[in-house]
Order: sequence, then C-alpha cells, then structure tokens
Amino acid sequence: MKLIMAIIKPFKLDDVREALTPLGVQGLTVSEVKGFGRQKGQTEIYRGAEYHVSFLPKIKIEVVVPDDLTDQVMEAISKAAHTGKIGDGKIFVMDIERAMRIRTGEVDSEAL
Amino acid sequence: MKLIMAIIKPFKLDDVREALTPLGVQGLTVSEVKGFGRQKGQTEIYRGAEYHVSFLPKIKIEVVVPDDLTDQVMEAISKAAHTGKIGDGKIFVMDIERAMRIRTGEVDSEAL
Amino acid sequence: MKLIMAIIKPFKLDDVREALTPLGVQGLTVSEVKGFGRQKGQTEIYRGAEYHVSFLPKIKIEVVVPDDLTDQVMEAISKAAHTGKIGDGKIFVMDIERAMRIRTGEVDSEAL
Amino acid sequence: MKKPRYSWGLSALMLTLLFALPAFADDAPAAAAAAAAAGPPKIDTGDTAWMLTSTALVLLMTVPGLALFYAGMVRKKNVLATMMQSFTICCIVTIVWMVAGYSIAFTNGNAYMGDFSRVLLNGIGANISKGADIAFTLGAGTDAAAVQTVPETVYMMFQMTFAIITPALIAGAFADRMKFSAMCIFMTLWSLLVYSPIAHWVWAPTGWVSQLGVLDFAGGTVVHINAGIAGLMCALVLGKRVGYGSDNMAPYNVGYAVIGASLLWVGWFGFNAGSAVGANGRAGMAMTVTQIATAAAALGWMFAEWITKGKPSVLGAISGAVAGLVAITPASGFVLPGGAIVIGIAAGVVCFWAATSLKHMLGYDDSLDAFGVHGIGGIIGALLTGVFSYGPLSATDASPDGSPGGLAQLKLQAIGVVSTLVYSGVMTLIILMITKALVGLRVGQEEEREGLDIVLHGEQIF
Amino acid sequence: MKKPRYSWGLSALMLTLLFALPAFADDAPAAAAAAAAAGPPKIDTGDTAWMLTSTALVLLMTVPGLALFYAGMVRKKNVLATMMQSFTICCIVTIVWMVAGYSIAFTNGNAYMGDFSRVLLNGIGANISKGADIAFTLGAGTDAAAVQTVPETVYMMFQMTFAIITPALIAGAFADRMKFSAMCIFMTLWSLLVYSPIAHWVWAPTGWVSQLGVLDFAGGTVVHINAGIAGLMCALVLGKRVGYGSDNMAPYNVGYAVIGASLLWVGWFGFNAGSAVGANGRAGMAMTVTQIATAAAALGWMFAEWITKGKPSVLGAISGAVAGLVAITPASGFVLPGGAIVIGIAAGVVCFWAATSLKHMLGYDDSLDAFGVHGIGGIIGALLTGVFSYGPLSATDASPDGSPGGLAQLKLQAIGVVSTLVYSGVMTLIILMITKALVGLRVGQEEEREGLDIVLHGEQIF
Amino acid sequence: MKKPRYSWGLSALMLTLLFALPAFADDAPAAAAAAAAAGPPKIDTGDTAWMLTSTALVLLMTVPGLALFYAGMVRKKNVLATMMQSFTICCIVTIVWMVAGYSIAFTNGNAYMGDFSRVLLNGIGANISKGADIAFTLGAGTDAAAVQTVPETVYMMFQMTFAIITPALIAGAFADRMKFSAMCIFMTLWSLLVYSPIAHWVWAPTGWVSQLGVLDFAGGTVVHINAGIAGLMCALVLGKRVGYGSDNMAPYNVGYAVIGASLLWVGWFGFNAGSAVGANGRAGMAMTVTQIATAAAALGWMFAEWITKGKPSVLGAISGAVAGLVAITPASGFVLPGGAIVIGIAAGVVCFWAATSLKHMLGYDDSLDAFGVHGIGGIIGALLTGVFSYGPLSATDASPDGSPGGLAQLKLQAIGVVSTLVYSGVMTLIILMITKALVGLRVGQEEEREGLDIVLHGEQIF
Ligand SMILES: Nc1ncnc2c1ncn2[C@@H]1O[C@H](COP(=O)(O)OP(=O)(O)O)[C@@H](O)[C@H]1O
Ligand SMILES: Nc1ncnc2c1ncn2[C@@H]1O[C@H](COP(=O)(O)OP(=O)(O)O)[C@@H](O)[C@H]1O
Ligand SMILES: Nc1ncnc2c1ncn2[C@@H]1O[C@H](COP(=O)(O)OP(=O)(O)O)[C@@H](O)[C@H]1O
Repeated sequence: MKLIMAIIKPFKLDDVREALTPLGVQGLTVSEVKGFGRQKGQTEIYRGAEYHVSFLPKIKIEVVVPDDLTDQVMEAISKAAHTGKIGDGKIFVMDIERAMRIRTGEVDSEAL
Repeated sequence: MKLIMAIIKPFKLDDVREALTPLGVQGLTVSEVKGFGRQKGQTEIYRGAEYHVSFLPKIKIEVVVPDDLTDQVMEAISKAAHTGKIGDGKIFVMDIERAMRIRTGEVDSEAL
Repeated sequence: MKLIMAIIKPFKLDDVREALTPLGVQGLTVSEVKGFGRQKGQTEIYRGAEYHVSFLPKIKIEVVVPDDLTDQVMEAISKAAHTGKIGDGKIFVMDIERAMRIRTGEVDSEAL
Repeated sequence: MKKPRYSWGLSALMLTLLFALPAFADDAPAAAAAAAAAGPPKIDTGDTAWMLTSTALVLLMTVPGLALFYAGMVRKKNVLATMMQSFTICCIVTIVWMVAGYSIAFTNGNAYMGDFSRVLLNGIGANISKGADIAFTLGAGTDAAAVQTVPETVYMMFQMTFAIITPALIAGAFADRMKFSAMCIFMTLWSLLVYSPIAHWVWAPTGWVSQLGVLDFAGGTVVHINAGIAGLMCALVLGKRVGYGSDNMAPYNVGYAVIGASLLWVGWFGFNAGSAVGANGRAGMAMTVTQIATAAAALGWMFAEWITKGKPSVLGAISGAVAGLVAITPASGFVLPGGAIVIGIAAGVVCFWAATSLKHMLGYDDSLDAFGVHGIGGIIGALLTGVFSYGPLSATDASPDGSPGGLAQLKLQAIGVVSTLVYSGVMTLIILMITKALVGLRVGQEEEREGLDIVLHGEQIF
Repeated sequence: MKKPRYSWGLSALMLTLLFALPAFADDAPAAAAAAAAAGPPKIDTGDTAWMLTSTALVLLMTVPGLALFYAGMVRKKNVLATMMQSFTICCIVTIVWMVAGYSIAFTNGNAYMGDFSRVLLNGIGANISKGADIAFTLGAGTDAAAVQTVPETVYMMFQMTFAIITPALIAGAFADRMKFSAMCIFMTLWSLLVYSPIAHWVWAPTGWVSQLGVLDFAGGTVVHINAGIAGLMCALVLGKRVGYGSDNMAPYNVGYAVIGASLLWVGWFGFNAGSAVGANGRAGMAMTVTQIATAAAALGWMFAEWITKGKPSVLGAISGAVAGLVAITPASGFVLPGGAIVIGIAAGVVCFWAATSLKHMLGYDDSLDAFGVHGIGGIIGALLTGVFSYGPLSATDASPDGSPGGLAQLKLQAIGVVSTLVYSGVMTLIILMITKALVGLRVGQEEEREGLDIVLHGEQIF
Repeated sequence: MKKPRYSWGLSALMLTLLFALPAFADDAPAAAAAAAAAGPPKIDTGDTAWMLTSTALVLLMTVPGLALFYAGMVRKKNVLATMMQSFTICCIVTIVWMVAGYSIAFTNGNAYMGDFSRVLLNGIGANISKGADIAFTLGAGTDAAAVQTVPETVYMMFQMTFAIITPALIAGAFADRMKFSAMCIFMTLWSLLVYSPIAHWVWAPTGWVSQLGVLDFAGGTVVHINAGIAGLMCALVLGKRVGYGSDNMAPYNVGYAVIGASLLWVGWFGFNAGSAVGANGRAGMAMTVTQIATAAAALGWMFAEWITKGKPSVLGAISGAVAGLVAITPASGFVLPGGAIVIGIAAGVVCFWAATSLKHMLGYDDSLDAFGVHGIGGIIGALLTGVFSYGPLSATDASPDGSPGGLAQLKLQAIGVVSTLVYSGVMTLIILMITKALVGLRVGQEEEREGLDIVLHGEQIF
C-alpha cells in the first residue's frame, strides 16, 4: 500500500474527492495546512505595515491505496487539482507497511 | 522505528493516550482532521437545503515507536479507539529512517 | 527524496523557515498540532478545577528534500528550533518514493 | 455614487408614477391652522430620550446584529464579506437617506412620494436654535398633520435606521455570490427607488396606503415584506450558489448567529416600541407583545423541528425568534398579548415550513432565507394585524374606536401586502437589470469557490 | 409545556404554604383610598423612557450576555448547547411569566404568593386607551400600595427580564451534561414554583420578606442567592462531569466570556439603576455604586490571583467583575460609594476563594461557578447591605430616616438570606426529582464525551 | 496602586503648574447668586433617562467595544491579553476616577486643575435624600456656573466612562509588547496626571481652554488627540514589535474587529449625543452629524483604498468609520449635516493616508493606529469644528450668536490642539520613564514571540 499525500488549493477539495470516488477510493483524510513555496502571497498591508504573506492556506489530503492504484490516483488528483497557476501544490508517495481498520480489526488492503 | 498514524473518533483521544502510557510511549502528536469514509455524515439540513455531510471530524495521532513496540501499540490503539460502530478509523504504519530530539541532539530510538 | 517531519515550538517557525531558505529549500508545509511528551503543561486551574494540561500547541513542518540535503536540513532545523528547554521537539525522516508538481506534472526532485 | 442624485430622484419619481395603482389624490393644501395655534409645539424630554435610545438600538440591529447573524450562517470563506455587506449598506444608506431618501419618504409631496424640500436635510436644524427645541410635525400643513413630541433630527435619525436595515436584510438572499461593486450600486438605487417611496405610502400622512387605513405599526410591509420579496428576486436572478445541494454549506459559526439574533431581539425593542415615537403605554405594550411573539415563535419553530426532524437545532430556535420578531412588527402597537402569542406561534411554524420545505419545493436558493423569514413572516404579521388589532390601543379623541381588527381591516391589510409585493418585486427586477448592465451581478465561479473574503476584500479569517 | 398551568399554579400554592415560615398575615383590605384620590396617576415619560431602556439592557444580559459568558467557558463541543440553554430559557420563561408567573409574583394575593388576577396578563392593557397612560400601582388596594410613574406593561416587562435571567444563571452549574428536554421541564417548573413566589415575598408590598423590612434593591436574594443555591443543588444531584479532574476542561474561548462579562456589566446598569423604577438621583447613585463595586471586585480577584497563583488571568478578572456585580445588586440603591468599594473588594476576594478553593475542598462540580459566584456573592452583598445602607438614600416623607444599616438590619438581611437558601434549595431538589422521573436528567456518558452540540442539537462549531 | 494618591495629586498639581501656558486666572468668586435663586434646580427625568442610557452606551464602547476592536486586529497569541487591557483599564480608571480623578477634573479649583473637594466622591450623595433629586451645577459658585438637569451622580458617571475609554485607546499603540504590570502603573498615573487636568482645562467652566472659547463638544482634544499623542509616545518609546516588517502580522479575526467597530459606532451615540447632557434638539443634531460623518469617513477610506490598492478591505471600512467617529466628536454639537459630510470624508481619506503611508514613512510602529486614527482624526475634527461651527446650534439667550466658525475660532481651536499635544506628549514621556524605572516597560523578546496570552495570563484561545 502507498500513502499518497497531496497538498492542494483549498477550493479544489471537492473536485479531488469527486475524482477519486470512481477509482474506488473509499476513504481519505483531510487537514488544513499552511503552505510555503514558490507561490508568494500577496504583499498584504495592514494599516500601513506591509507584510509579505509567505504562508498560504492549503489542504493536505492523505489517502492510503493499494499499490496498483497509485498511478491512477496520482493522475486523478493532479488533474482535478490543476489550475495551471503557481501554487497548485504537490503529490508525494510513501510506502505503508501495514494498515488496520479499528472497527473490525481487518488488516492491510482489506482495511482501506 | 515506525511511525504509527491513527485516525480515530475525537472523543476517544483521552482513552488512547491513557492506553499508550503503560507501554512506555513517551510522546505523540495530535492533529484535528476531517475524515471521509464509509461512515456517512448525517444528511444535514440547513434551513431547507439538505447537504450530505461527507467530512466528519476525526483526530489523527502520530506516534513514532521502536520497531518492537509496533504491534503492542497498534493493539492498544485499536482496543482503546474501538466502539464497533462505523467510522472508528484506521491505523497505518510507516517506516521512519531517522529521528532526532532537537533539545539534546540525541538520535533514533534515544530521541523518542 | 526524504520527507522531513519536524515538531517544533510554535514561535520558532519563522526562525526555521529562514534557516532553510539558504539551503535551497523552496517549499514546505506547516500544520498546527498538539503535542504530548515529556514537557508537561502547566497545571492549569480554571476556577478551582485543576487540570494537568498534557497537550501543548506545537507546529509540524513537513518538507520534502532530495536525499543529499537531508543532513543539512536536519541540522538547520535543529539549530533554529533549539532553545535547550524541554519540549523543543523532534525531527523524523521518512522515505518518499515519488513526488509530483501538480501545476506542471514535473516529477521527483524536479517537483520539489 | 452620490453624484447623480437628482437624476435618480427624477427616475424615482417617474417609476413611482408608472406603478401608481389608484388615481392621484389632491395635495391637502388647507388646514395647517390647527398645528400653528398657540405657539410651536415643544418637545418632551422623556419621549426624546426614548427615541434617541431607540435609534441606537435599531442601529445595533444592523451593525453588529445582522452582520453577525448573517456572517454566522455562511461558510468560513465568506464570513468577512458578509459582515462587510451589512457594514457598507449601513454607510451607503446613511448618505443616500441624507441626500434624498428622507425627503422622498417623509415630506408631503403627493400620495406616491414626497417632495424634495428636505434634500440634503435642508432646513432640519431650523428649530433648534437657542434651545428652542420645537417638536417635529409630520405632514405639517396637511389635514393629517401629526404633531410629534421629538425634534425632527431625532425623527429623521430613527427613520434612517429603518432605511438602513431594510436593504441589509436583502443581502441574506444573495449571500456568497454577489459582486461587491454590484451590491453597492444595487443598494443605492433600491434605497431610493423602492424603500423611500414605500415608506412614504405607508407612513407619511399623505401616503395612499396610510390614507386607506392600512395598519403597519413598525414596518411589516415597508421593511420585511419589502426586503423579503426583493431578496426572492435577487435569489432568482442571481441563481443558486455553486455546489448548492451537493457541497456542504454548513454554517461556519452558529455561535455568531446566536449573538446576532440576540442583538436583533434586543434592538427590536427600539424598532417596535420605538415606533410609538414616545415613552408611553403604547410603547410598553409594543415591547410586551414583541417579547411574547418572539418567544412563542422560537418555541414554535423549535418544537416543529424537534418533532419533524428529531432534534431542536440552535439555528432553528434563533430563526424562529427572528420570524416572530418579523411577524409582530406590523402588529406591535395594535394587538394584546393574546394576539401576540397566536401571531408568534403562526410565524414560527409557518416560517419553519417556508424555509425548510417550501424553498426546497420551489427550488430557489435564498441563502439565508431573507424571503422565507422576512417575506413570509411579514405577510403573516401584516394579515394577522388585521385580525387581532384591538381598537382601544390606537384610539384617540379624534377616532374613539381606534382601528379594531375584522374582515374590513383584513382586506385593507391584504391591499398593503399585495401592493408592496408587486411594486417591490418589479422594481427590484428592474434595478437588478440595470446593475447587471453596469457591472455584472455575480463573481466568477472560480472566485466563488475560492471565497469572497479573499477575492473581494483580500482578507480572511484564520 | 404550557397546558397544565392551573395545576402548576395550585401545586405552587400548596408548596408555598408548606414552606411558609411565619404565620399568615392579613390581606390588607382597607386603605385603597389614598391612591384613588384626585384622578388616576399619570406616567412620567422620562421615567418610562429609562425603564424601557433598562428592560432592553437586562434582556441584553441574558441574550447574548450570559449566553456568551457561559459558552466561552465550556469546551468546544458544548459551545452551541450552552448558548442554546440561555436562549431557550429566555423563550420559555417569557411564556411562563405571561401565563402565570407575573400574576403569582406581583399581584396582591397573600404574604407568600400573589393571586391569579393577572393570569395571561389579563387586563394589562386597560389603562392605555386613548393615550390615557395611567401609571401602575403596585399593591393597589393594600395599605402598602406603591404608585409608580410607568405603565404596568413596562413594569411587567422589566420584571420579566429578571425572571428570565435568574434561571438562566443556574445553567452554569449543570453545563456540559444536562439533557435539553430535562432542562426545559426543570426551568418551567422552577420559574413558577421558586422564582415567582420568592419575588413575591421580597418585592410585592404584601410579601412577608418585604414587610419584615429586608432590603433587596435589585435582587440579591431573589435573583442571585436563589439561582446560586439552585445551581449548587443541580451540581450535587447531577454529579461531576465525565473526566472532571483529569481531562483538560480549559475554556474554548475566553474571548467569548470577556464579551459576555462586558455585556453583563453594561446590562447590569439597567438591572440595578433600573430598579429605581425611574430616572432619578437614586438611579444615578445605583449606577455609580454598581460601577465602583464591579471594578473593585475585578481588581480584588485579579490581585488575589496574581499574588497566590503568580499570574492575573483574564478569566479571573471577568469572574471578579461578575462577583462584584452580584454583590452590589441588593445594595445598589442603599449604599454610598465608600460602601460599594468595600462590598466590591469583599466579593472579589471571597468569591475567588469560593470558586478556586472552597469548591475544590467540598468536591462538587459546579461547572461555571453558579454557586461560587452568584450564591456566595449574593450572600455577601445581602448581608453587607445591612451594614452599609445609608438611610437618606431610601428616605421618604413617610419614612424620613430611610433604612440605615446596623445590627437590626443585618439580622433582617440574614433572615432574607436563610429563607431564600432553604426554600430554593429544597424546592429545587424536589423539582429535580420530578424532572428525573419524567425524562431523566443527564445525557449518557458516551454522549457527554461526544459533546452536547452534536448529540442534542445536531450542530457544531468549526 | 491606590495608596499614595495625595502625593500623586500633589505632583499632578506641580506638573500642571509647570506646563501651564498662560498666566493664572482669578478664581471667579462672585456671582453665585443667579443659580441660588428660587430654590435648588430640579432634575428633568427625560434628560436624566438619556444620560443614564448614554453612560451605558459609552461603557459599551470600551467593554466590549474597544476590547473587540483591538483584539480582532492582533495576532492569535495576543487576543486575550489585548482584551484584558481594555477590561483592566476600565476597572483601574473607575477607582482612580472615584478616588481623585473626578475631583481634579470637575471641581472649580483653578484654571489648570480642580480642587480636592470631591476626593472619594465625598458629598456626592447629598442632593438625593427623600427623593429631592436636586440637579447638579457644574462650576457652582463661579460666574460660569452651568446648571444641569441631571443629578451629580449621573454627570460623574457619564464623565467616568470618558475617563475610561481615553487611556484604553492608547493601548492600541503598544499592543503585543507591553508588560501588564507596567500597563497598570502607567494607566493609573496617566489618568490622574494627564486626563483629569486636560478634562478640567476644556470642560470645567473654570478651565483655561474652556474660557478661551475653544470648542470641543465631546472630546476631540480631551479624548482623541490626547490618547493619540500619548499612543505615539508609547510606540516611540517602546519600539517596534519583534518581527515588524518581516513577520506576518495579519489580524487574527477581523470579524471581532467588525463587531468592535460596530459597538463603538452604536456607543458613540451616547458619547456625542450624550454630550448634550440632555434629551433635546442638540442631542438629536449631534446624533445626526455623528451618523453622517461616520458613514462618509468609512466610504472615504474604502474608496481611497479601493482606488489605490485595488480592493476595499473590511479592515479599511471599519477603520474609516472609527476615524469619522473621532473627527466628528469635537464638532458634533456645533455643525450641521453639510459640515459633517465634509469632516467625515476628510477624516476617512486623511487617516487612510496617515495609517498606511505616513506611519510607514516615519517608521514608528503604532500597532493598531492609535495615533493615525485618534490623533490625526482628532486634529482634523478639532480644526474643522472651527470652520463649520454653526452659531445657532450653540446659541443661548446669554450668547445669542453662539459660536460660529471662522478664522478666529479656527485659531482658538489650534491653541486647543497644540496645548493638548504638548502637555500630553511631554507628560506621557515622563510617566513612561517613571514606569520603566519601576517595573520596566516591555516583555522579553522570547516572551513576545511566544505571545502575551500565555506569558502574562497563562491562558490562550484555541
Ligand atoms: N518541498 C516541499 N515539501 C513539502 N511541501 C511543499 C514542498 N514544496 C512545496 N510544498 C507545498 O506545496 C505548495 C505549493 O508549492 P508552490 O511552490 O507554491 O507552487 P507549485 O506547487 O506550483 O510549485 C506549497 O504551498 C507547500 O504547501
Ligand atoms: N484509504 C484511506 N486513507 C486515509 N484515510 C482513510 C482511508 N479510509 C478511511 N480513512 C479515514 O478513516 C476514517 C474512518 O473510515 P470509515 O470508512 O468512515 O469507517 P471505518 O474505519 O469504520 O471503516 C475516515 O473518516 C478517514 O478519515
Ligand atoms: N514518539 C513520538 N512520536 C511523535 N511525536 C512525538 C514523540 N515524542 C515526542 N513527540 C512530539 O515532540 C514534542 C516534544 O516532546 P517532549 O517529550 O515534550 O520534549 P523533548 O522534545 O524536549 O524531548 C511533543 O509535544 C510531541 O508533539
């Protein structure tokens, strides 16, 4: 199994989720994060003090999938989250050694 | 070392933490996340518009443990977080190559 | 590539970010988390009820870097986040198999 | 925004004429003698104190009351933009009202609109010098002249706060998707062309609705039905929010909405009891029935929801309270506690149905139920005023029976309701078209997804 | 909820008789002549203006004041449910008060409760017609008749807001664990069977406490001791919150609590200065001592905490302010600034000790310190009123010395305190038992862990 | 904190003498006869009702108004500490004012400060007994004696709320970095040594600024310029926040700031219209111009920002509103709606420039723009009062022309502005030095990074 961790623009979350359902992805976990990257925040001005807002709100999606789904899921996420503008985000893939469903005790791919 | 990442129901956090202490787990990190899975949120109605609430509040626990503790920790978490009802959550295990305690510079299992 | 995950004290974030820039780190992702560890929260008293505050606010930094940068990045983070007082936090290193930049489709080290 | 005011004034006049239902009435020229006798009327400090207070209370309803009520019900990404709407409308209408709105609404003019004698509040300071403190006479010089016990500035200010909240209510219907520039233009026009004329019809002694004998103590037609139907038009013309029905549109912070609804409740004491334009028994009764109807409506909605959906929601309880406040508004100076409780329960249960079933059935997306609560609640209240009005409360020496409820009165009330619905609905459509032609109405789809806070104002809540 | 009101009324009567301490007094039948002379009394517009305002201010204390104060101190998962309690109590008591509460409290009846002549506010509109605006006479027809300068509706409404906030204060004691249905039933019964009778004892001219000469300007016994002891009973009967003492129960948003405390402070000007039932020197003095005692108590708690715990907490400062507001309440129309500062400091320091040490020692879980702040603060204030009362403030032509403080007065005050503690404590226990039998009192343990917002109302704050 | 009050009083006296600009004037001993004729003056209940209400409204401005306005603009880690500042200042100044502040400000004394006859509010209850309700005479016994229509307690309380908000405004300048203990000491001294004397100069009939004929209806000099320049001194002495210019200092919750600004707006009706010390035509006009100037200033700032920066920010709109409120304050009882709109626009645009460009250019870190908004806005208002003042509004039988605007008046206004700037600026510096010597001014750098909420108060917002 692989953990696919995607950092995307917040308003793309619904699109990504919808893109994953047809692939059989049954679950995923989402967090609100702040991203720092090439995309520079606007220079914000609060009553005269200019700050370079370097952290931008992003959404982190973590989804664990069987090995063979990895490519398709990456593909689907990158298509759904794509706007072509800087700051679209990244997808990272890690290996998951074990998985377990707490409710039933099922393990590994059964557990996803 | 392994990173054990567990997604659980929020009100189970205290139980899980208490279950881990006897095992010698000295630290863990917790985030508020939203989960999407088989557990469907209630269909919520806000003044007549019905929305299917697909994201539910969950807690993500990340805890790094020595390899030999992995089984016990998974066991303990899954017992403490168990309600038997859908949405109890998952436990995932990843490999950690290195670890370091910032305060002292200690590394690997010393650092946990 | 490696995912370096650091749990640090919140007010050290700016220092850490500044320490990474010279190394050529172009992006990172930050979340607000709560940490449980050796550092015990103050015993807090709310109108007479004493609670041992076991969870403390921490910042989690996730940054993916090419393999050869790992040491330098760990070093830089641990120096910048160091106060010498308990609760300074941890650094963990995981392997990343693949990476992808959503905007361009670039992969792996190109994508960072 | 304030430049072409005379031309707006003119178009207002023309449009008003266009939609004028009955024939023109004569401008009562005679009989200004009564008021002129025995020196100018003096103000009463107690009445003035209460009206100054009421003005502050009604302002509190819009900022921060309505701002919080509405902002608490939208999603996180639109919280600031929603507050900004209430706040900006408050500012814009203040200027519009000063420039021409007050003059159009409360000077004599004809049966359909006032004249321009108070444009820029011209002459409003005349009666104050040397502590003379002459009281204001509404409709001075007409045979329906009503001598007040407060200075004209106070009367004007109290009315201004009504002029402010009415368009602000509309914003609930188009929340989450209207352009800020479009909103500014729309509200300027709407205040001048819709609010001021209808206020004139109903509350100026020369207004045709007022002369018919339609009862509207504190604004069931002028404020709530008016804003409600305008909101419905906006919802229809702008269309549904992106993701409506599929995305989760759960309110970001119902707590804000509770604070907002509470401030609306408190402020409404100024709205309704203040409409007695004095600190007297009628104000006390208006406050009493306001409280009772509000509580009854909140409980009505709450139990209706508890029974049909299984849980009494906090959003439901506060929505019910607002529905009750709306429905008792036209009735507040006319009914007794018994009538109030019936009006309250009716409003709570019917608005619950309107906001949760009717809207669903008809399929429009009135985001925060401007129509379902203010439109429907206002209609219920306006009609039931005709049923429960208790004569002695409005009795005077001139009219010793007051305005008792009954079939005749009910018919009059229906006329008031229908003419407001028609005039406001049609005019709102026209103003929407004009605004659309000028700057467009809706933000882009991508922008809507990203949220108005960042897109329109460059800010966000963390 | 409102159906069996007459039977409640009857049980109220019976229970009241049961606990009546001294013997029955005669219903003063004679001497209604004084008030009847020289035409009915007219209202004073200035006094009426201030009482209308005060009513709005006291409503502001409950919604949103108390709602925010309490919601800010609970955990995130219970924020909305806590607000809902204040809001719903406001609605329920409004109806209960209208149906029978007001009549039980403020009609003549006997020394222990009023009669049913104002049930459903029957006859309250009688004095308004044709702008007659006849002023209300409290205890009309008795030899203690007190002619007011405001209409009865205003008097009734002002008192209603007191009837609303008192039960709402209790909710602090059982926060985070009571069933919503249980709360609705409990509060209905409590308002009728505890609040209204005690209000009658103390504030109706025919009440036995009032006739003894116990001083309670704005509700030290009726409101605060009453709510405090009832809260303590609730905390004892319901038991501790799950996880009490081990889980972190840090307040979700002390900021909300600060806003709430601030609104309580502002609203309390209506509460205390409004209890002068007029805009006069006594109201001004009541406002003055309220401000001084509040500031002194906040600083008292703050410095006590700073010294003993090392840091002055925000929660401490606002808790101290509320303690000061509570303690000055019974004293507010009777003491001078010097007395106020002593009462304030005493309240701040003693309530700090009560909420942080006494509670701990005794081991009950009064979640938000309804007893520690309102009970203890009220007792301090009620007793010290007997010490610092300055005669001339309450002097009239009939009683040229007023009610000066002293040992005699202190004894009377103690009687007021003890009888409130006993009656309210016992009755609260009984009502809790009844409620428990009907629907149970507490949510399940799992539900409590999950949080009342979702479990009871299906909503949450994000 | 309250112990060495007489020595403070003495130093106040000495410092006042030191900075006194013109020579000493004679204490008008004669001509107390006029007021004494025909029995003591009675209060007017209507006026008293409005002043009681105004007092509550002005308190609402500080807690929770300003507390929210400021807390919404700081970072999350300082939210509670910022609220705590407003709340604590409210408490401290209440006591300081009671102990000596009121006496220094509003008793006759000499041209530079009052005397100590009202220390501890000594004698303030004298006129109340037996419902006598004698009205207060400001400057009694001098030939400028001004008979009021409200009791002295009410006058004192109304003024106390002004004394509270003024130092609370300063806190915006040093937000995020001052020690809590330092703040407590600084504010105690500042209230006594700066606020009270300046209030005496401008508002006591014996004050030298007042006798010059400088116009300041509700506190342009006393409150806003005074707080603004003191804030600037604090910002300069304390230095910039750690990370200023590089870290993101985006406001945590602009929503809080919107609520705060709204409550400031509503409360300001009490501030300005209350400064008429009665419910009369002048109060109505003051309220009117307040509303108009505020709206104009908000729109002014908003459009200026929209044009120059591309987006109208919510923070900008509310900042503009506050700037307008500030600028109209000195003018409010003197100008007509036309003047108000000019003052409003000027304040909105100039303060926008001051807060976003001037501050940047000069390089000081006035965190929340206490100087940019209150200082600059106050100066604009004070000067333009001299331009737009309309004589008849301030006309009396004694002075039938009132105080019309013009070059002569403008010069007087400039004297008022400059003397406030100089005295307040210098004294603030001295008090800062004293405070620094006693406890230090600023928290450590590490503590500042960690946030004042945890470091100073051991609490945080989640
Ligand atoms: N090396 C990295 N490690 C972790 N997160 C990263 C890394 N680089 C970028 N990110 C995340 O991806 C987001 C987008 O990256 P950015 O460089 O702004 O644009 P783009 O993805 O178009 O190159 C960042 O805001 C950050 O959250
Ligand atoms: N494949 C997955 N990858 C990441 N997180 C998952 C995945 N599947 C489920 N989750 C997380 O686990 C939670 C519970 O899953 P769900 O399917 O609802 O119930 P259950 O765990 O009982 O099967 C989800 O809300 C989600 O946060
Ligand atoms: N085994 C672990 N797994 C995950 N996170 C940990 C672990 N141990 C510590 N942490 C995180 O590191 C933070 C600091 O650890 P702590 O034991 O308090 O101090 P120190 O880092 O100085 O040893 C904790 O608050 C927690 O967030």
